[in-house]
Order: sequence, then C-alpha cells, then structure tokens
Amino acid sequence: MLVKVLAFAGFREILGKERELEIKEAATAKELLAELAQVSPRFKEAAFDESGALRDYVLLMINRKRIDPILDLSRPLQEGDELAIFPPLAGG
Amino acid sequence: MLVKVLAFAGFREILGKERELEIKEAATAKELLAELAQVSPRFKEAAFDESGALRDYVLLMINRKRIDPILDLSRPLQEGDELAIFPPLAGG
Amino acid sequence: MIKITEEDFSLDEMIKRARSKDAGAIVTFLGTVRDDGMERMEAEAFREAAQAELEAIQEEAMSRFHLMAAEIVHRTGSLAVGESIVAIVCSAGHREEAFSGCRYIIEELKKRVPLWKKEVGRDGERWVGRT
Amino acid sequence: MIKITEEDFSLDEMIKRARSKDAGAIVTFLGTVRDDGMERMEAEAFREAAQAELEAIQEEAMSRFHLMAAEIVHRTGSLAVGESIVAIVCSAGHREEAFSGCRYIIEELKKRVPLWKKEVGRDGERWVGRT
Repeated sequence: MLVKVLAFAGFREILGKERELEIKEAATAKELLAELAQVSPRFKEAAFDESGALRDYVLLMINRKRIDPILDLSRPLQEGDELAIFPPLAGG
Repeated sequence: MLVKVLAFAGFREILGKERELEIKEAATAKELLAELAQVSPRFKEAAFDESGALRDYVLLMINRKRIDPILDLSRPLQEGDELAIFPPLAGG
Repeated sequence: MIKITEEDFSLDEMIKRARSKDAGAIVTFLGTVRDDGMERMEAEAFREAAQAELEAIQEEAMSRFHLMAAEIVHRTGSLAVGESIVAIVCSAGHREEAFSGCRYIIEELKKRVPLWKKEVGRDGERWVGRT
Repeated sequence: MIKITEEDFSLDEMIKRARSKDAGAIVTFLGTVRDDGMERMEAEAFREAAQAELEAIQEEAMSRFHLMAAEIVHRTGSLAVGESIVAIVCSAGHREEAFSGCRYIIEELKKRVPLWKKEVGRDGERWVGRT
C-alpha cells in the first residue's frame, strides 16, 4: 500500500520534504521508520540511538495528529496515511 | 502675593481652567481653598463636607507635585506658586 | 517619544520607531473608546504634569524591563466611539520583557498620570473616576 | 484571520480588522528577527497542521478571554534581521483580557504549532529548538 512521508526542518534536509512509499499491507509506523533508516543512513543516525531506539527529539504526526512514539508506533498504518517526521518546535 | 489656581475635570467646570488670585503673604493652601469656597458656593459644596473638611476625592498639586491634604495644607505658599485642584484620575 | 495631543496618531509610525535589530519583541497596547451607551468621550489632561509623570513612568519601565524603546501617546479632546485614546509601544529583546513593560506603563498611567475622561451620553454626562 | 505566509504583512490592517465599537483594548505582539550574530533566519511550517493548530488556539483564546477578535499571522521563508516573523492582535472589552489573550496565543503557538526556525550565520547554520 502507498503512504506519504513528510519531513520538516533537519529531517527535511535529510529525507526531502515529501515522498511516497510503497509498504506492505498493515505495516506499522515503526516498520516504516525502519525502512526509511535502511534507505538513508543519515536518517538512521539522526533518528535512532545506538541501541536502535527512536531518539527523544523525533516527533511524529499521523494524519496531522501527534502520536505517542511508545504507544502508537505499533499501530498498523492504512493506505494513504500521512506520516510527518520533525524535530522539536521552534519554541521560545 | 499672586498665586495661580488650575482646576481640572469637574472642578474646571466649576472654577474655570485657570485663575490668578491675590492672597495675603504666606497664606496656606488651606486658606486659599477657603477663599475659593467663599467666592464659589458650588466649589464649596463640591470640595468640602458639612463639617467643613476637605472631601477625600479632592486631589491637590502644588507646583505639579502631589501634596498630602493632611500634612501639606498648612504650609505657607509662596509668590507664584501654582495650586492644581482635581478629582481622582480616570483610572481603569 | 511621549506625546499628549489633540490629534489622532499613527500606531504604525510608533511601531516603526520602536523596531531595532536588537529587539525581538514589540508589544503594543491601544485603548479605544468603547460603546457603553455613550455618544462620545472627552479627555482632559493637566498637560505639563502629565508629560512629566509619563517621562518618569517611561524611564522606570525602560530600566526595569530592559526595554529598547517605549513610545506613549495619549489624546485629549472630544473622541467618538471607536477612536483611539491611548497607545503604548514597547520593544525588548524578548517577549516577556516587552509584555511586562507595556503592561507596567498602562497600569501606572491609569494610576498616576493626571488625565480625566468624561462620558457624554444621550442622557447626560459623567466624569469617569475610580471612586 | 489566521495566515501562514511567505509575504510580509500589514500589522496596521490586522489592527483595523480587530477594532470594533465594543472593544476598548487592543493588544498586539510583533516578533521580529533579532540580530544574535546571524545573517538571516529561515522559517518553515507544516502548513496544514499549523493552520489547524492555530485555529484551535484562536478558538481557545477567544472563549477563555472573551476576545472580540484575534488575528494571527506567521511568516515562512527567508527573513532578514529586523523583519517581522509573527504578529498577533487581540481585541477585548478591557485590557486585562486583551493582554492575557495575546500572551496566551503566542505562548501556545511556540509550544504547539509545527513551525521551525533556522538561524543562518557567518559561521554556519542551526535549527532553533527547545532541546
């Protein structure tokens, strides 16, 4: 199935602003991120620590809703879903 | 000696914006106010209560400095002094 | 700049003067005549004393909140509903200071500056006071 | 009005829209690019998500602080030192509400709206974050 990946700020500079990816039916956000890490070693280094865990400052939205990286990463995605990847907001 | 009296807001409507008054040498602000009360019954009623005490909401400046109606009213005025009489400020 | 004036003023010009490359935040307060069933408002100042008091307040705000600029204008005379009465513009490095400085100036102005307002309505007029 | 835009905007127009005869107070926050030794700033938004979040914040502020109007503009793209980045204009019956509403919107914007800024200096560039 086809999903869309949006990346912003530092992650945009690594992944490009927008790409569509063909992933297997009912794949999870976690599997999608792993696939991106495989395609892009720079993304792997930016987003994951040595133990393979997602770094704290990687923020995610699915269909423009913030998701909890612990609870929601294993939920299966659906055709046409949009995953956004970005660092912390600009803040103060 | 000559002193100047400025009046604002409601007191301006009673006394006029500005007037010069000839008062006796070393007269106090209190004496000056009594003189104004004598000249203008409307001022007397607006500024003094039945017992003859200055009402709370009469504010005074001598030479553009706020004065305390209890402490400073008996200080002698000097030639050319400017007494300003006004109600509470516009506030909130 | 501090001004007590019969004429309308340009908030835009005030903000322009408050901008600078070291200022990251500019906070503006604009007070206008609110329709509380009145036809117009008359504002009166003890001009010389008001100017001096505004200068003192400006100086306090600048040093307390590290402002880069503080602009104050207050109008006098007859003002229709919707018209501007007072404007304060404060610039600072950061927003915390700009907000606090602007708030400080308007609160002190209301408390300390010899200004009076009269509401003129269909049924008469009254001086606005804190009593 | 809420706008995320590459173009510069007119604060004056925003204030004009926020004026009304029931509003006695209009508070404005203007954020500009401060010279922290940088040459320019680049601002980036997740536009659709940012617009939706700003709408939510605006609604919260309007109802919490009884605002008459709340205008928000945020720029994206390359911005020189001194240029405007963000502006918020809130009008209310009284100043307390207008100040609180304006402050609320800028604080929530900084916390919740998907916007990023990159400082581009003589010695390189860095994304500004809260980490």
